[in-house]
Amino acid sequence: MTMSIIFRATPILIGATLAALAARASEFPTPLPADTGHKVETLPAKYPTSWAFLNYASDRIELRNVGGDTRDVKAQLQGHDSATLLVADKRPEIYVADTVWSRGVRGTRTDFITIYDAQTMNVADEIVLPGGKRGLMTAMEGMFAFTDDQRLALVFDFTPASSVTVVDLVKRRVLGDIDIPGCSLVFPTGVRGFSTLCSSGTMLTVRLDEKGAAAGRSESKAFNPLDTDPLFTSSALVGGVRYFPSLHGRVQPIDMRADDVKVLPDWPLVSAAEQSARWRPSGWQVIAGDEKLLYVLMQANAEEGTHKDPANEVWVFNPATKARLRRMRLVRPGSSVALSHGPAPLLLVQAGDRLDVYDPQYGNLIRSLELSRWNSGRMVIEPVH
Amino acid sequence: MTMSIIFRATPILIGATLAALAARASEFPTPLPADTGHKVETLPAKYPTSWAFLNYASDRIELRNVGGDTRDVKAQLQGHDSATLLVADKRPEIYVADTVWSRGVRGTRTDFITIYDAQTMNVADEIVLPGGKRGLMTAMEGMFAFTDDQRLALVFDFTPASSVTVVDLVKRRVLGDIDIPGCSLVFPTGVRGFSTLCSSGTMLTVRLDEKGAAAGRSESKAFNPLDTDPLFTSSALVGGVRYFPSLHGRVQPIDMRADDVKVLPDWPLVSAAEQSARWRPSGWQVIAGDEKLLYVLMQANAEEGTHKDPANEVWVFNPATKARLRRMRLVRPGSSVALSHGPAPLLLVQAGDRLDVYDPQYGNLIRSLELSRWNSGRMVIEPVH
Amino acid sequence: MAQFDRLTERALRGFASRTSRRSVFSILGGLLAGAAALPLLPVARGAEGGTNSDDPNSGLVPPQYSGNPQDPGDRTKCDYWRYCAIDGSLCSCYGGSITSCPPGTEMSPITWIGTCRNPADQRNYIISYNDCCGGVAWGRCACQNNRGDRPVVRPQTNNEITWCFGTKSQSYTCTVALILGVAIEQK
Amino acid sequence: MAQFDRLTERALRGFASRTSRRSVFSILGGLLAGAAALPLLPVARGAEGGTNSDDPNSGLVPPQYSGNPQDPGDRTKCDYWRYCAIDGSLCSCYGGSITSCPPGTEMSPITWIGTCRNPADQRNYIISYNDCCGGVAWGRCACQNNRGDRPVVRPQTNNEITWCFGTKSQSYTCTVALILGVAIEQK
Repeated sequence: MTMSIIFRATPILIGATLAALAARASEFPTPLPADTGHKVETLPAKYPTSWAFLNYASDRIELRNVGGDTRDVKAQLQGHDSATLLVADKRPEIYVADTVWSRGVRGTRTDFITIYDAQTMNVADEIVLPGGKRGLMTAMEGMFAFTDDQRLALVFDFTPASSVTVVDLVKRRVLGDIDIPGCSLVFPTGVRGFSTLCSSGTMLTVRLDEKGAAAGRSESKAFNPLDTDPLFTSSALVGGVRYFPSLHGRVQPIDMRADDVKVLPDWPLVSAAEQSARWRPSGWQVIAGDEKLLYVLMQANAEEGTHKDPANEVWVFNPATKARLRRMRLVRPGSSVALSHGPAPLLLVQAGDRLDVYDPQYGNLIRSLELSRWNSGRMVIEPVH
Repeated sequence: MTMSIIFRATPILIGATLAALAARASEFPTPLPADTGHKVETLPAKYPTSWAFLNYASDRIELRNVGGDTRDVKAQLQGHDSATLLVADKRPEIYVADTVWSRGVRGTRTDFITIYDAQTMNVADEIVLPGGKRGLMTAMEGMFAFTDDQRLALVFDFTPASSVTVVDLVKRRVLGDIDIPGCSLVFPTGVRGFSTLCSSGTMLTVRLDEKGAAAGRSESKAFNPLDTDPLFTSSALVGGVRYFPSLHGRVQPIDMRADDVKVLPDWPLVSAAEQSARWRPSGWQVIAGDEKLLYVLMQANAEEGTHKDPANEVWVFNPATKARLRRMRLVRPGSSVALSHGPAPLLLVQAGDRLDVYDPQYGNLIRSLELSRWNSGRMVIEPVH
Repeated sequence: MAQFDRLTERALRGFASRTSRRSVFSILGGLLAGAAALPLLPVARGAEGGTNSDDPNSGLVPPQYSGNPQDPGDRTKCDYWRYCAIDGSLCSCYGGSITSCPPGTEMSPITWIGTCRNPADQRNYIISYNDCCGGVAWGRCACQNNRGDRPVVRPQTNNEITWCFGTKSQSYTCTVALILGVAIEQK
Repeated sequence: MAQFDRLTERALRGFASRTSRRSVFSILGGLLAGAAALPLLPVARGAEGGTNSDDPNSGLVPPQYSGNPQDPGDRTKCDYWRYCAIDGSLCSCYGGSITSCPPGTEMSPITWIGTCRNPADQRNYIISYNDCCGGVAWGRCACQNNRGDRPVVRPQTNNEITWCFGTKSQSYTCTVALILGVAIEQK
């Protein structure tokens, strides 16, 4: 009966096969066992610092091992529109701020924060954000931020009126929103507060009370010359000071540790000679920092409109001495840069469809990971703490 | 003031430019006018028969001009999961059966039919399908069908229990569902009814009453030898008779005109010689028809597992005489085939990332359209009537 | 809801729930008796498999080997022997494995099956292709092999269906390939 | 809801609603006075534009020319002069045109603007980049040019924002490029 079916199925091949069987059967007397205990993978409670979240702006997020030659994908999180990520280290939770419509590209809009269990990647909960006002743009730093030691999250809203929605991540509910007219993006300030960059060239700082309401506001002097040499909104935090590079190659430090920010003196990343060779910061996530140093994506022969083009080099600065320590030539032009955390940091550079991993000390390429194609070509790299 | 801003912006370039200005200004004394009356495009009430809907199984649908060398894209419709299309010619409406979840890949499931206005492509209405039971699979013929002169639509459900949801497209509401245990897909039968292919090798036919309820059932004799030479579920309708090719190269005609189907004698598409050369139908949408003839995608040296691989030739048959009229060599292997309607039909063949347009008479390639990449690589072509 | 088709139920539920070799034989016997014969395929398809091997979303994932000479091949590649009848994305490329779903997804208890030949021991194994559901699917490691695939009229051997049933979400993510047992005794 | 930022409102609403050359000058003047100077760019970026010209989704769409020698270039290509500050997909590839949205979408009345140089008449034109919203976006004819783009701190000259406001859906589809007027009088 069985054989007759075989013959019906594929008559020609049988003869040959039966011969082959005789030949090989002896090598493996017992068949492979049935697979039992098939399951769903889970992740360690504490991720290795050699892992990084890759936010493919803005519809998918990938957790990837960048520290081993296995280069393996650990997990994916779904994004829909301008999805942005916060990874807690106080709680085993991951937060994704996102926007959907009930019928895909149309229907009822819902802005929401998904809370993922960091070990199972299952959805633990979600927090719906009111008003349909979450800012929709290519995923970038400043759209979604922690404050108050990760108890609160801040969501940048843009309608195009600007505001910030304050969310309690522990109680998992929205506390309210705060208008920031003419200002954009949110950066944590002090113990419980945030600062935002204003179109008047100033920084507005808002101190929050326990309930997440505005307890005080202060606006800095103007320091951001939007007409002549505006700051990128990408920044690096070193020792509580946030460093914003400018389109033409200055860096603007701002001390964010106190309730009011301190705008520190800016300094040049480029010498006069380098300036005339038009060396400028360039890319998407253009600057990164470790405990001590700044790493800036730099491009020669820059001109109007090239400020988001991939960069050829990474320049390493010591902000304490304002000295450049070294220049690193990239094996291929890169758009986003980050440093992994932990004892032996790695320099991560997104270069088109590849993520190149360099030694930040010696600048040699350690490994290169192939990425999936995506439309924006923009990425935000968030190494695991 | 204005000039000073220019200089601040890009000092270097000005000199050169002002010179250029002098040089060219004379040629075009008046500047281009401002664009007024910017608008949203609309489509003609009656589409030209040289247009075709391309269903990129299963998340997007494109309306494309295949009959002109402009090859232009006319419109897109969004799909999400296993989206399938019906284009009415009784009403200026387009119907897409689709499934979404409230949070993209998770959350509350909604099966629904979107009704588009054919001229504006705006959403005229939607009909939500109950039970979350719509069959989810690579888009194929038989998942979504008209009956009763386009008054009713039939949606194939699979949970994996099989049923059919009956929808009134004019009143825009669901009328009910009908179980079809062990059977799959829906094909219109008679004036108001449908047939479905059963795992016992038979065809079950259900006649519907005015209200869309089952008014009668009849099951044909077994004609579909699933163990030895099953029929593809892709078919072509010629003169009210539906032709299903089989994996090994027969064709099974079924007369669908009456309330009960007539299973007509099958006949071979391949000669004995061709059979031993293993010429077989192969592809996704493997067969097409015009008023008189059948066009079948064929592949040589076929073997177990190659039945969905791209085919090298299109064979043209006259079902009346069961004679093959000609063989057409494809410039590149094709997976889906269709014929445009109207006076001078075109043979459309999806071949990987291209849609090749042939003259069905002489087999010459008229033009080739580049398609967008998509994951399934499967396409259902639905030329405009 | 529509009543459950008996044959389909026995085939699907049966294959999904049991995994010992012996029981596979009995299921197989039952199916043969029930005239729903599985295609028994002497030769695995081999390298000419994956039609989407040049898929732009495939990404570069490291090779994954069993280490067991009796189970050869890279489980992230479409030509791995167990994938002879798969149509979908390989979970091995998404943080899952040949037998496990990626984090945050759910394995469907209901499945479709194929029969693949192990090139090492020349045995035919019945493979259960379980879909993982509710996660992100973007076509990485897309793989379309159709050995033993049959039209949807016989659902349990069709690989076009999204086999996400009894899961919270029916949205497809990727597919694993579990050995249920040997299809035919060799003697 | 949060109160409307005055400057932004004047810039966005102003540019969106008015289209005559004369009024553009007055708006421009107003903005300059308001210290929100538009970058006025003497030279259009030209062919080195579209960083995504090898985008796999670009598809093959026919070239679209104005037929007017004073408005040269293929409107389906990223290096067409009006696209000097665009970041998005070109509506010309989706059933729209340089000035119209594809069927089934909605044009946002609020927009961002750039200044591009017309290589034919050497004039600088203020271009309104209106997003079309609520349709299917899959990256065909993706185009990223950033001449005149500035960080989001000055929204009206930033091309990363989804400019779908006052539309039924805020889901981005593609972008058109309308001439609002000439940026500077040449004499």
